[in-house]
Amino acid sequence: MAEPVRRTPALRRLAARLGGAVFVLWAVATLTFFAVRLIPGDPAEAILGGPGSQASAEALASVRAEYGLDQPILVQYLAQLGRLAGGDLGRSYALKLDVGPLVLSQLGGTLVLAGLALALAWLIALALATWSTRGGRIAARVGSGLEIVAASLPHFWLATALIVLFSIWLGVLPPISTPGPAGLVLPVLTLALPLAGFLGQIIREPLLTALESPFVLSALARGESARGVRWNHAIRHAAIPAISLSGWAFGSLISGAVVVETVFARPGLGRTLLNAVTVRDVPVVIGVVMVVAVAYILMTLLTDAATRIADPRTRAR
Amino acid sequence: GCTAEPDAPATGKPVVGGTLTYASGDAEPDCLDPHVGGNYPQALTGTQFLESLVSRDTTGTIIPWLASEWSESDDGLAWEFTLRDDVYFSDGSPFDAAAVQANIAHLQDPATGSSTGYLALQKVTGTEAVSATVVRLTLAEPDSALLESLSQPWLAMESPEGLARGMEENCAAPVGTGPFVIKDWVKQDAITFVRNDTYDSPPADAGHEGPAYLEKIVWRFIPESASRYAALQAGEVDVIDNAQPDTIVQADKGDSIQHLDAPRPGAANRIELNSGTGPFTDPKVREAFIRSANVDDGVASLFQGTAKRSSSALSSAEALGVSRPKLFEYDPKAAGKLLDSAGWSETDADGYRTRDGKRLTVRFPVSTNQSIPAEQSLFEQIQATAKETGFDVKITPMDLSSWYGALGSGDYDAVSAPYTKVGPDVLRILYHSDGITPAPSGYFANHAQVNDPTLDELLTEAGRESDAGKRKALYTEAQDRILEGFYVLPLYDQQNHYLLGADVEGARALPTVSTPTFYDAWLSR
Amino acid sequence: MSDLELQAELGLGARRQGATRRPRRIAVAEGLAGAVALFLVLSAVMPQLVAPGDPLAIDPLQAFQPPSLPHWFGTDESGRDLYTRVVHGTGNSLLIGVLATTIGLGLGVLLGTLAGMLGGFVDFTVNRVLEVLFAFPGLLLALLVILIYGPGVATATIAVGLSTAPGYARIIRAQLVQVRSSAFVEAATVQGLTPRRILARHILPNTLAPLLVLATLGVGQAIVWATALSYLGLGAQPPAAEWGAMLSAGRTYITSAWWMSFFPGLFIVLTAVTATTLGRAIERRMRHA
Amino acid sequence: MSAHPVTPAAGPAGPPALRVRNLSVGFGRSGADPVVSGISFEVAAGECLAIVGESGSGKSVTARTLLGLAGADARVQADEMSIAGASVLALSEASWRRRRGRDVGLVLQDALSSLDPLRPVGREIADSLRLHTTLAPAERSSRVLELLDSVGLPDGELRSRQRSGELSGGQRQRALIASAIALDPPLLIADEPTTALDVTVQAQILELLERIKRRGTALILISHDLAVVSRIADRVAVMSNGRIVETGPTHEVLGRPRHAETRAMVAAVPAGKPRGTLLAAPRAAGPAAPATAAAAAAAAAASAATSAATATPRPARAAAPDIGPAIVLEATGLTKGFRMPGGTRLLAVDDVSFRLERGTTLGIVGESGSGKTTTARLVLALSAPDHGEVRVLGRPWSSVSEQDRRPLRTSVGAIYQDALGSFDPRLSVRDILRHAVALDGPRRPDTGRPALFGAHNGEAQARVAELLDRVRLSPALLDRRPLELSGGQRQRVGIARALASRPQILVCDEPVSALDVGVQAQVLDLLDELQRELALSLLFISHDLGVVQHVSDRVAVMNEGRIVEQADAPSFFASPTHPYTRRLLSAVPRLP
Ligand SMILES: Nc1ncnc2c1ncn2[C@@H]1O[C@H](COP(=O)(O)OP(=O)(O)OP(=O)(O)O)[C@@H](O)[C@H]1O
Ligand SMILES: Nc1ncnc2c1ncn2[C@@H]1O[C@H](COP(=O)(O)OP(=O)(O)OP(=O)(O)O)[C@@H](O)[C@H]1O
Ligand SMILES: [Mg+2]
Ligand SMILES: [Mg+2]
Ligand code: NI
Repeated sequence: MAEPVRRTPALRRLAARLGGAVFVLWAVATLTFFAVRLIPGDPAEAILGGPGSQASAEALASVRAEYGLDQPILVQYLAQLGRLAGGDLGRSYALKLDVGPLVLSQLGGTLVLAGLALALAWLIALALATWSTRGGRIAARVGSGLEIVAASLPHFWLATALIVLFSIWLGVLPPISTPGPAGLVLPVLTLALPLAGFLGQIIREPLLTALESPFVLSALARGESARGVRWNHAIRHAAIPAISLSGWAFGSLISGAVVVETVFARPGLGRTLLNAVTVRDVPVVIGVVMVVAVAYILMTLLTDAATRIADPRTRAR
Repeated sequence: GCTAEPDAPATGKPVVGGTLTYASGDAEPDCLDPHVGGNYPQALTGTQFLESLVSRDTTGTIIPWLASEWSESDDGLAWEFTLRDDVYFSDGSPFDAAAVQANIAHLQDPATGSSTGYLALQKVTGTEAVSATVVRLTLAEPDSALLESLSQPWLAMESPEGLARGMEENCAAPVGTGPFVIKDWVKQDAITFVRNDTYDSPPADAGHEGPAYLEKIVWRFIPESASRYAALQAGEVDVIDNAQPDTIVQADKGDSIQHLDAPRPGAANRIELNSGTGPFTDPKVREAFIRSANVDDGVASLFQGTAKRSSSALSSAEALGVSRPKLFEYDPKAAGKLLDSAGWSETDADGYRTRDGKRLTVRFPVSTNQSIPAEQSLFEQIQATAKETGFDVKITPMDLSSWYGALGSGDYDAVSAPYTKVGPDVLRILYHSDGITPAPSGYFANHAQVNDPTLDELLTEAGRESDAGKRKALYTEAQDRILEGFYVLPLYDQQNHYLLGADVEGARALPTVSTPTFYDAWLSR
Repeated sequence: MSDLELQAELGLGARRQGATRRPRRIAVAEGLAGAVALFLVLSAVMPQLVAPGDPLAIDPLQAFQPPSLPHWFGTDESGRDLYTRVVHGTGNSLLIGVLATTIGLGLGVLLGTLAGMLGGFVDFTVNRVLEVLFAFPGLLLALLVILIYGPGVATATIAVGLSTAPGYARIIRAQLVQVRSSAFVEAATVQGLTPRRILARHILPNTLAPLLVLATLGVGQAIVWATALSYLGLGAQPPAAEWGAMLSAGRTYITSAWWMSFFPGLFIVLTAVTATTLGRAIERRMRHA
Repeated sequence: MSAHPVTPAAGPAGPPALRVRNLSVGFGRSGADPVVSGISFEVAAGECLAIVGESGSGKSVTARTLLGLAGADARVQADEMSIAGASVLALSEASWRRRRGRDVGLVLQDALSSLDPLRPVGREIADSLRLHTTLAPAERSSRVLELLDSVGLPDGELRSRQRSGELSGGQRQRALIASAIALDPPLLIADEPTTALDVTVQAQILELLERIKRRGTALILISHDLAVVSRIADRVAVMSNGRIVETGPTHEVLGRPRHAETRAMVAAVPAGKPRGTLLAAPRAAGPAAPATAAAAAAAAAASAATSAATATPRPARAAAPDIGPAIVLEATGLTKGFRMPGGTRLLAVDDVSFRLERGTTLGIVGESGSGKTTTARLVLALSAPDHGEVRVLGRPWSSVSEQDRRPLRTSVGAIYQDALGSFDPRLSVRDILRHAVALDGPRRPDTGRPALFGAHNGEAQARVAELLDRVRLSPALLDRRPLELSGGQRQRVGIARALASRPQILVCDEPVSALDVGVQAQVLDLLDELQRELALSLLFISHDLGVVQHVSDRVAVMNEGRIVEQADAPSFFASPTHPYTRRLLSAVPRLP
C-alpha cells in the first residue's frame, strides 16, 4: 500500500550526522591515546632515537619535560584532546616533523590507491556477476567460484604472484610503484581483486533475485531486451547492498594498503603507520588513526548518499 | 656477472649526466645527519653528500681525503691534521679548521644524541685551530684507532652554518662537501640527490677528479627484498642493496646484473653467548653449544656460496682479524660430553638436557629489523642442530624496541647484534667489561658480558699502541682470549651485497664501511 | 547502512517468501569441499598420519629442492620437507582460524545480544562502540594489540578475533532485532508465553542458528587475516610450521623457489574456499529447511 | 477429457486478435507433466475473454506464453498460435521483442511489484515508447501524461516522477496498465489485475478495463474472482489442471455451470451467501475424513449444496454455554496514534468502541490503512492504546500489566493473515501444537507455570490429535515445517494452535485474504463450524465485504481510524446509512 514519502529536515539530519562524527572521532582519539600508553617502552626514549641510542638520564628527563610526558596521564590526555580539537596532531617522535602535514602528505597516495581499487573492484565484480548470471549454470558456478577464490587471496601473496607474472615473466609492468600510472596498476589490482570477489558475492544473490522479479518480467513484456533489463533494472538493485558495504570495504582497503604499500614500496598512510608502530612513534600512530577515522566517516557519508541516490526508498527513512 | 670489482677501472668513456635510481632495503633514516645517532642507513645516504677527513683504501691503509696529511705527537696525545684549502661546503662556506672544530664539538655535544661518533671520539678532549688549514686534536690517552674512526661516515664533516640551523633543519638536509647535494627528501618515499657542480675533493683512491658524472641520484626505500630485486630486473632501479643470496646467485649466472660484494668491516656476524647469567656462565656449556651448532652446512645452503663461514671475531675486511676454524667445528659428540661434565646429564621426554629438573633452555631474542631472512633461517638451523645435543633454543623474533628491551633487562642467553666500525678497536667496544654497564637507556655493547680483566688490559693497551707490530700482537692475543673463551659463535662476515644494472659503470664501495659511492659512476645507456 | 541491510547483504536470515528452490542434491563443489575439509581436519588432528615426517627436521644439503617424488612440495631454505610442514601447519592455522573466529563471535554475540535484547541506552551505547570500532581498520586494531602484547600466535589470534568482533556484533544485533519483532514472537506473546520462555524457545535459537554459517565463513577469513600478520612479522614465530609464516618466508625466495610460497598459499586459499563453500552450503540448506 | 475450443460468439470479420490451438507448455525434464496441456481459444477485437480457474491451474503460464516469456526452460508446443493472423510460434527473440508491448500488452499478476521500485513510473511507462517508437523524449513525456490521465491517474506531472513505492496499490496497478497500453496494442492480457486491491480501487480498475475494451482492444482477463469476471467478460474459459474444462458466454458458464470444477468455484464465492451456508465442496475439505457427527452432517449438507449450487442452511448453532458475561470483549474509546518521521501524529485508531457478544461474530471492514490491524493489535494487547480501554470477559485487559494479563491470555486466540510468519520457522507442526497444548495443560505446582515438557505425555498427544482432527488436517503433516505446507494447511495449523488453549474469543485479522477462493471457502467453513460447536466469539477483520457479509452477525466499517457505521449484518447490507458505507458496498462486484 502506498506509504507517503516523509523527509526528515535535512538540517536536522546533518546535525545528527555531525554529532555522530564528532563522537566517533573523540572515541577513536581517546581509545588510541590510552591504547598507546599500554605499549611497553618509554616514549622519551623513542623521541631520543629509540632504545639503541645511549640517551643519558638528563636527556630523557629534559625530553619528558619538553613533551609533557612527566605530567599526570589525565593532564596529558586533556592536552592531547585540546591539541586535536585545534587540529594539531602533534610532533612525530622519530621523524621530528609535525604529524599533520606528514600524514596529509601521505594521505593522497593512499586515497588514490584505495579509491582506484574500490572503483576497479566494482567494475570487476559487476562484470563478473553480469557475465556469470547471463550464461548458463556453468558460467554461474565458475563465476561464484572465482569470487570465492578471489576473496580468499591474501594480499601479499597476490602481490607477489602479480609481480612475478607481470613484471618478471611478462615484463610489462613495474614491480614497484613509479610516478606514472603504470606503477599504480599492480598495487591497485592487488587491492581490488579480493575486494571484487567479496563484492561479487554480495551482488550475485540480489542480482539473481532482481532478474527473477516481476518488474523484470514486466519490462520484458514491454519489449525490453535481456541486456536492457540487466542494465536498466537489475544492476541497480543488485548494487545497493554492495554500495552500503563500500564504506566498510574502504576500511579494509586501508588495512590492505599497509601490506600493499610495503610490497610495492609506495609512500602512503599504511607504510607510515607500520613504520610508526615499529618505532613506537605515538603521535604518528594517533595521527594516522585519526585521519583514517575521518576518511572512514566521510566514506560512510558518501556511501549513504550513494545509497540514497541509487535507492530512493531509503530517503523515506 | 661479477664485473664491478671495487677498483676495476670502468671501461669506455664515461657519459656525463643521467639519473641513477638506488633502492635501499635498509630502513629510511629518521635524520640524514649521521652525527645524530649514527647507524648504517645514515652512513649509506651520508656517503653521497658528506666527506670525512680521511679514508681507507682496500689494503686497509688510511689515505688522505679532506685532510691532506696528518701527524701524531710522540706521546700520542695530540694529532695535527692539515686540511685541503680549496674545499667549500655546498652552501658556499669554506671548509677549514674551524669547521672541523665545530663538527667535533657537535659530535661531542650530548644534545646531538650521537652514539657511534660520540663513542669514536671518546678519547678526544680538545680541538684547536692552529691555522685556517691546520687543526689539532688533544687526547686523554693515545688512540691507535683515531684515524680509522675519523674515516667513518658517521664522523663526516658538515657545514658549521648548516649545523647552526638547529637539529631539525639539519636532519632534513645536512650540508656537506660531497659530490652530491640533497635536493629533496619525500619522507617514506625517496631522497633526491643532485650533482654538486663545484665539487673537487674526492678521496685519494677515486677514479677521476672534478664533479661527478651522474646528474642525479634517486634514493628509494623498498623494504621488500623480492620487490627490490624485481625492480632491478625490470630496470626500474639501477642499484639495490641487501640482495638476497638466491638473487645474487641468479645475478652471477647471467650478464644483465652486476654484483658488488663488500663485506662490512668491524665485527663478524656472530652469536654472542651471555656469560653473565644463565647456563652460559659455564664455559663448558658455551663450548658445548658452539660444538653442537652446525653452521657450516647452514651457511653453505642458505647463502649459496655468497658468504663464507667465519671463525673470527672480526670481519674479513679487517687486516688484524684472527681465524680459529678448529674452535668452531661441528662436533655434537664432544658437545654431549661437555654437557655431561657440566652436570646437564639428564635428558627429558622431549630430548632436552636437564639439570636438577631444569631444562637447558637458551633464550635467543632476534631482531627482525637487523637480521635478514637468511640469517633468521640460519638461527633456526642452529636451533635444530643444537636440539640434537639437547639444547632448547627459544628463538623469539622481536621488533627493534622490544629487542633492546630484552637485552637491557638481561633476558637473553644468546644474541646476535651487528656492529660496524672501521678497525679492530671494535673489540674494545664489544668485549671490554666497561661495556657491561648499560647506559641510562639500557643500551650496552658487551652482550656476551665478558668480564675478563686480562682481556680488558689487552684491549686498552692495544687501543693506545701506535706501533703496528705491537698492536697486531696485542689484538691477536685479545682475539684468542675471546675465541677460546667461547663467548661468541662466529657465523660469517656482515653481508653487504649490491646488485647493479648492467649499464651502471664505475660504482664502488668505499673501503671504510663499505657504503657505495657513485662519484665515479656513470650510466652507459 | 541499516543493520537489516547489512544482514541481508551477508545473505543471513533471508528467508525469502515462497523460496522453495531446495538444493536438489549435493553439488560437485560441495562434495569436493567436504573432501578437502576432511583432509584438512585429519591433517590438523593427526598430522603424523598424513605426513609421517618431522616438520622441523632440517637438512641443509637438501635445501631449495623443487617438488619431486621424495619431496612432493619441494623443500625450504633449511631443507625441511614442505609437504610435511604444510600438513603439520594445518593444526596451527586452523586453530588460529577457529580460535579467532570464536573470540570474534563470542564478543560479537555478547555485544550484539546486549544491544539487541536490552535495547534503549545499552543498544545506543553498544552501537556507538561498534561504530567506533568500525572506524579502526581491522589491521590497525590488530597492530595495536600486537604492540601492546608482543607478536606471536596467541596475540595474532586475539588481534584477529578482536578486529572481526564488531562485524559479528552488528549482524547478531540486527538478527536479534528482526527476530524479536517478528510475527511469531508476537504470536507467542498472544499465546501467553512468559518473556523468558519466548527468549529461550524462540528468539535465541532463531538468532544463533545462523551463526554457524557465519562461523564457517569467518574461519577462512581469519586465516587469511592471520597470514597478513605473519607476513608483517607479527604472527606465528619460527620455526613453527604455520602457513602464514611459511608463506612470508617463501616470499623472500620467490624468484628462485616458487614452491616455497606456492604451496602454503595454496592451502590458505584452499581452506578459505572450503570453509566458504561449506558455509554457503549450510546456509542454503538452513534457508530452505 | 477433451479440449473445449473457444470460439467467439460473434465478432467482426477478419482474423481474430489471437488464436491458439492445442497449446501445451511444460517445464524441466521432457518427461514431466505439462503445466498447460492442449488448450485452444481465440479472442476477437473488442471482446473480453476471461480465463478463470483455481490457483496453479496454469493461467499465468498461459499468459506468459502468449508473449514468448514462458521461460528459458519451458517447452512450448502448439498447432497454432497467431496474433492478428500472424503466427508467433517460431519467432526469434528479436522479433518477439519487437512485438511485445506493441502487438500485445501484458499486465502482470504481481501488480505491486511489477514496476521497478527504483525508477520513476513515468520512466517505466516511457520505456515502451522508447523501445518501439522514435519519439523524442519530450514527446514521450507528454504521451506518458496522456496515458496516466487515460487510466484515471490525474496529476500526471507529479505521478510520473514518483516511484512505485510511493504509489498506492491501485495507483500502481493503473500505472502498470498504462505502461501496457502505451502503444495501444490490439491485444491486452491482464493477469489478476485486481486481486490485491480493496473494493473501491477494484471497481476503478474494472471500469478502466471496460473502457479499453470498448475502444476495440481484445482483452484477456485472468482471474479467480468470478464476481469480477462476471462484470466485464464476454466469454469465460475455465481452467483446471492445465486444461480448459469449460467455456462459453459468461452468464451461461457462471449461471449454469456444467463442469464440477466450475460448480465448486461458483459455490465458493461467499458474497451474497447467507451466514451459515457451506461454501467449500467436500473434496476440498482436507485429507482427514470428518470425524465428528456435526462434520459428517456438514459434509452431507455440503454435497447437497454443491449439487444445487445454492445456499443450504447448516445445523443450528450450539447454544452458548451459560458461563460468564454475555459481552466477552468490549472496547471503549480506543485511540492509537503514531509519530510520523516529520513529527506529525497519525491517528491510526480514533475513538473506536465496540462490543462482542458471546458466540457471535463482529466483522470489521474498511479499506487499506483504515486502522483495522491496529485495532486488532490493541485488542490483542500487542500494543497499548493511547486512550480508551479493552475489557475481556468483563475484566480489565489493556490497562493491566502483561503479567496480570497472562492468565487471561488463554481466553483470547488469534489467527493471522500471514500464517507462515506467525510460526517459528524451526518448529514442526507437532512442536507448534504441542507447545500450544502444554500452555493449556497442567501447571507446575511450584511456579504455577505450564509444565512445558509434560507435553510429551499421552494426554498431550491425544489433544494434539484431537486438534488436528478438528481442523481436518492429516496427522501425516505433523512432522512438516510451516514452509512445507500449503497456504490452506498453514492457516489450519494456525487455527489449531489458536484453539489449543480453548479460547472464548478469536481475533482474526484478514485470515483468508491471502488464500484463493477454494481454500478461503474451506477456512471460512471451518471457522463457522468451530463457532457453532464451541460457542466461539469472533472478531473478524477483512477488507473483503463479501467475506464479512458471509461470516458476520454484526458489522463495523472503519474509515481513517474511525468506525463510521456499526449495525447488524442483515440491516447493514440491506440499508447502509453512512455515505462511505454506501460507496463501499456499491463497489462490490457481484455474481449475476
Ligand atoms: N518457470 C516454471 N517452472 C516450473 N514450473 C512452473 C513455472 N512457472 C509456473 N510453473 C508451474 O505451473 C503451474 C501453473 O502455474 P501458474 O502460475 O500458471 O498458475 P495460475 O493459474 O496463474 O495460479 P494463480 O491463481 O495462483 O496465479 C504451477 O504448478 C506452477 O508451479
Ligand atoms: N507501527 C506503526 N508506526 C507508524 N504507523 C503505523 C504503524 N502501524 C500502523 N501504522 C499506520 O496506521 C495506519 C493504519 O494501519 P493498519 O495497519 O491498522 O491498517 P489496516 O486497516 O490494517 O490496512 P490493511 O488493509 O492494508 O492491512 C496506516 O496509515 C499505517 O501506516
Ligand atoms: Mg497466476
Ligand atoms: Mg491490516
Ligand atoms: Ni471435458
